[in-house]
Amino acid sequence: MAKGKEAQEEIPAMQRYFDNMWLLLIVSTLILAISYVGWGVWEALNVPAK
Amino acid sequence: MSEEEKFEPRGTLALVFIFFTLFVLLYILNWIWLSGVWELS
Amino acid sequence: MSVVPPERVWWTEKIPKEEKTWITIAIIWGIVMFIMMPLWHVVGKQNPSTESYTTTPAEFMKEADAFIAKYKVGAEKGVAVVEPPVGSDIYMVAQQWNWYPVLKLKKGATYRLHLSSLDMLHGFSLYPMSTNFMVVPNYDYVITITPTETGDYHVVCNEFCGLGHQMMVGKIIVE
Amino acid sequence: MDKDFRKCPITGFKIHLPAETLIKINGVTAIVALLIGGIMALLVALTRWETIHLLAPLDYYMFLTLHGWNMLGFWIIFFEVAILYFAGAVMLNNRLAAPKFGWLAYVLMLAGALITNITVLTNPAKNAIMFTSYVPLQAAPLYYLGVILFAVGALVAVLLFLATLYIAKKEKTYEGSLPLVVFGALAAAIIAVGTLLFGAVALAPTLLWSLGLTPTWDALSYRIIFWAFGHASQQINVTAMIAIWYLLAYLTVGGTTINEKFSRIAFVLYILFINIASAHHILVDPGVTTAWKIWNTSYAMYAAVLASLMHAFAVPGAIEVALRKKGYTRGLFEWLWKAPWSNPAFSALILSILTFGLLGGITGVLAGTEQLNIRVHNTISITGHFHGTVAAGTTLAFMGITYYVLPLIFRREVVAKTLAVYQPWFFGIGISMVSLGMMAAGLYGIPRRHADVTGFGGAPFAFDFDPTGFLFISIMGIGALLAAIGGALYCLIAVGTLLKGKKL
Repeated sequence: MAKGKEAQEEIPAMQRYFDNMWLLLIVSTLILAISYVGWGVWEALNVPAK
Repeated sequence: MSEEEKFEPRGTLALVFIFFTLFVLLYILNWIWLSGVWELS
Repeated sequence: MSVVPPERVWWTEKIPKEEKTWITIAIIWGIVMFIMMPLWHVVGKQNPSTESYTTTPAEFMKEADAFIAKYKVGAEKGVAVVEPPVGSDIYMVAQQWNWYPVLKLKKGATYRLHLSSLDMLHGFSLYPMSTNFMVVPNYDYVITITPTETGDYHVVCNEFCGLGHQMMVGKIIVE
Repeated sequence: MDKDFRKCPITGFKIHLPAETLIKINGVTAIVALLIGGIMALLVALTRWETIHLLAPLDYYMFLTLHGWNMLGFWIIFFEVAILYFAGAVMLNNRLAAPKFGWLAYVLMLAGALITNITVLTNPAKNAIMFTSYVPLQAAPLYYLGVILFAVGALVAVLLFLATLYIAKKEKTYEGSLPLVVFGALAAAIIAVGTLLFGAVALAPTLLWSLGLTPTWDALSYRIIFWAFGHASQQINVTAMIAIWYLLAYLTVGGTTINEKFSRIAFVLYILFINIASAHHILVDPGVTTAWKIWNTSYAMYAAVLASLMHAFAVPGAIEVALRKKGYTRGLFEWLWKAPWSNPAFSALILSILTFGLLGGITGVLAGTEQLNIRVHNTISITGHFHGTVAAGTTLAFMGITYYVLPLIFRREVVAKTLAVYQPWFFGIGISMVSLGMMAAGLYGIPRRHADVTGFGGAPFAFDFDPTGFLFISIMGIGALLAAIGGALYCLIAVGTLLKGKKL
């Protein structure tokens, strides 16, 4: 479906990131692991004693 | 109306606005309901 | 088409004006909702407490029993009724399957309510206006409360805590 | 053409036969789980409907535990595995990377599902600890083993899907970027990897603990890690459902997203931010700070809500533009009135969008706001919220796609076409009443997971809830009956088609 002119056009960087499933997989899992699980469990384990 | 405008999703835009209005109303209503409980901090 | 690969370069496609309008509204709405939460901590009077301490069931029970012995004014249905002074630290203990003691509070007075469990997770749910907090064993959760209406209130357990879960009801009296 | 493939005469897709067999077996197992979970749903609903109050507490907790697992776990995830194989193999004219691993995944998941059901049914007093399985409640080791086997099986299936995408790119079965629907399925799979990993982190130690090998562990940390599995697994459902929305918009009216970039950005926002919203469950807990709560429950400043709002525009927009191009251009809504309502897949799609957005989506954002959560946490409102998202939204979307899977993959003509036209309406209206009834009842303080909200098992401080709450509970009960009819019709039509449908 590509038009003649577009065929030579370079693929934009963002599109290449979107097409990279391993990159998406790693970033997604890291955000969950750090922002939610890591930060949350760290706080739960550092509750002060009275 | 131009030929192109005929195929624009104007109906969908109207529908999502109705949805959005409901969303905002319920959001405000919930804060009002919250104000009725004991003071907590 | 959604079921075949898109054009070779799709990132540079222009987003039509209906979608732009919608996305702008959605972003603004997201920011408004985000700001509401910190804002309510400043202007609002109903915020979940974050004051909590580690404890143990034995330690918490000891503190609660001392509290009950000190301020006990009677008993209702076999459960101690406690009338603590205004502004003091008050305790409510959750265990399979009851809440104790019965608290007698003053309208408009502020108390520091200590919540913890001696066994499972429990859910503190105040009826009638549905105010809910989690009660977690080994954590002393301190919530600063100010009752705003007089009356008899009930505390239901709303986290499944074993087969007698449905029998777990406590009471708070506000005068 | 290779002997392992057939060409679909309708869509032109090259279908990998081992993949097709796996799609069929996972799909059929999903429907069996739906049937079992559905019977349990009816028993549970008739107990909560106080005018009937069918079951004694022990039976209620047993069926509630299994209703949760069979619906949220087994029905949805078996169906999603079928979708992943369809997206990765069929839609890319590709082979499934390693069908043997597909069978391994299936056997593990099936064994897990059976073990979980059997352990709870045979010893409910010990093992009916609910879907959440919160420590320090302790079940027998086999219960945790069942759950872990299921999760590991699902993880194998997801990795097989990723491997299948990898070989599709390597063997050049498609050019450039993935088709949007496959990209949506990929988003669901990516979300599933993190989810299932944390499922293992939460539940594997509980297995060791129930075997007596380790001491009990922190109830709060368990809650935090469990919800990285418990709620994030529902985000897999949301994302898979939206991929199915795009597929159904194409199959029913030929609709396609108005802008690829717009829809893909929305999927990537899901991939990045939707999972951290699991913090919605920890808003009224001790031990975590306001900053953690606000940042995570806002999905990083509502980025994932933005994504849902974008899809909520893109999918109906796709349908509208397609129908306008068919000539329904008068006014704002001619396309809507003249849409193919007699196609059950189309009505299921529209009902899915409406129920997910209006019932599940809005209430999810409300209940997930730090302060607003104080009023509804663990009340039956929360149950109402996820009966709007997953029981209504996801289930309706999966029901809709079934009407295409039956002829295209099972190659059978759908039986009882007239009944099929009404099926999504019965289910959709019924489950909406369930959802709305629960949400309203919860505002009166009626708790979820409670066997006796009228008598409290004779507790000394028993009291009466506001009767208005019970009015809404009755609406839930009537809705549950309607939804049960819709669900039973769906199972009947699907099974009837498999057994009696004309071969295509």
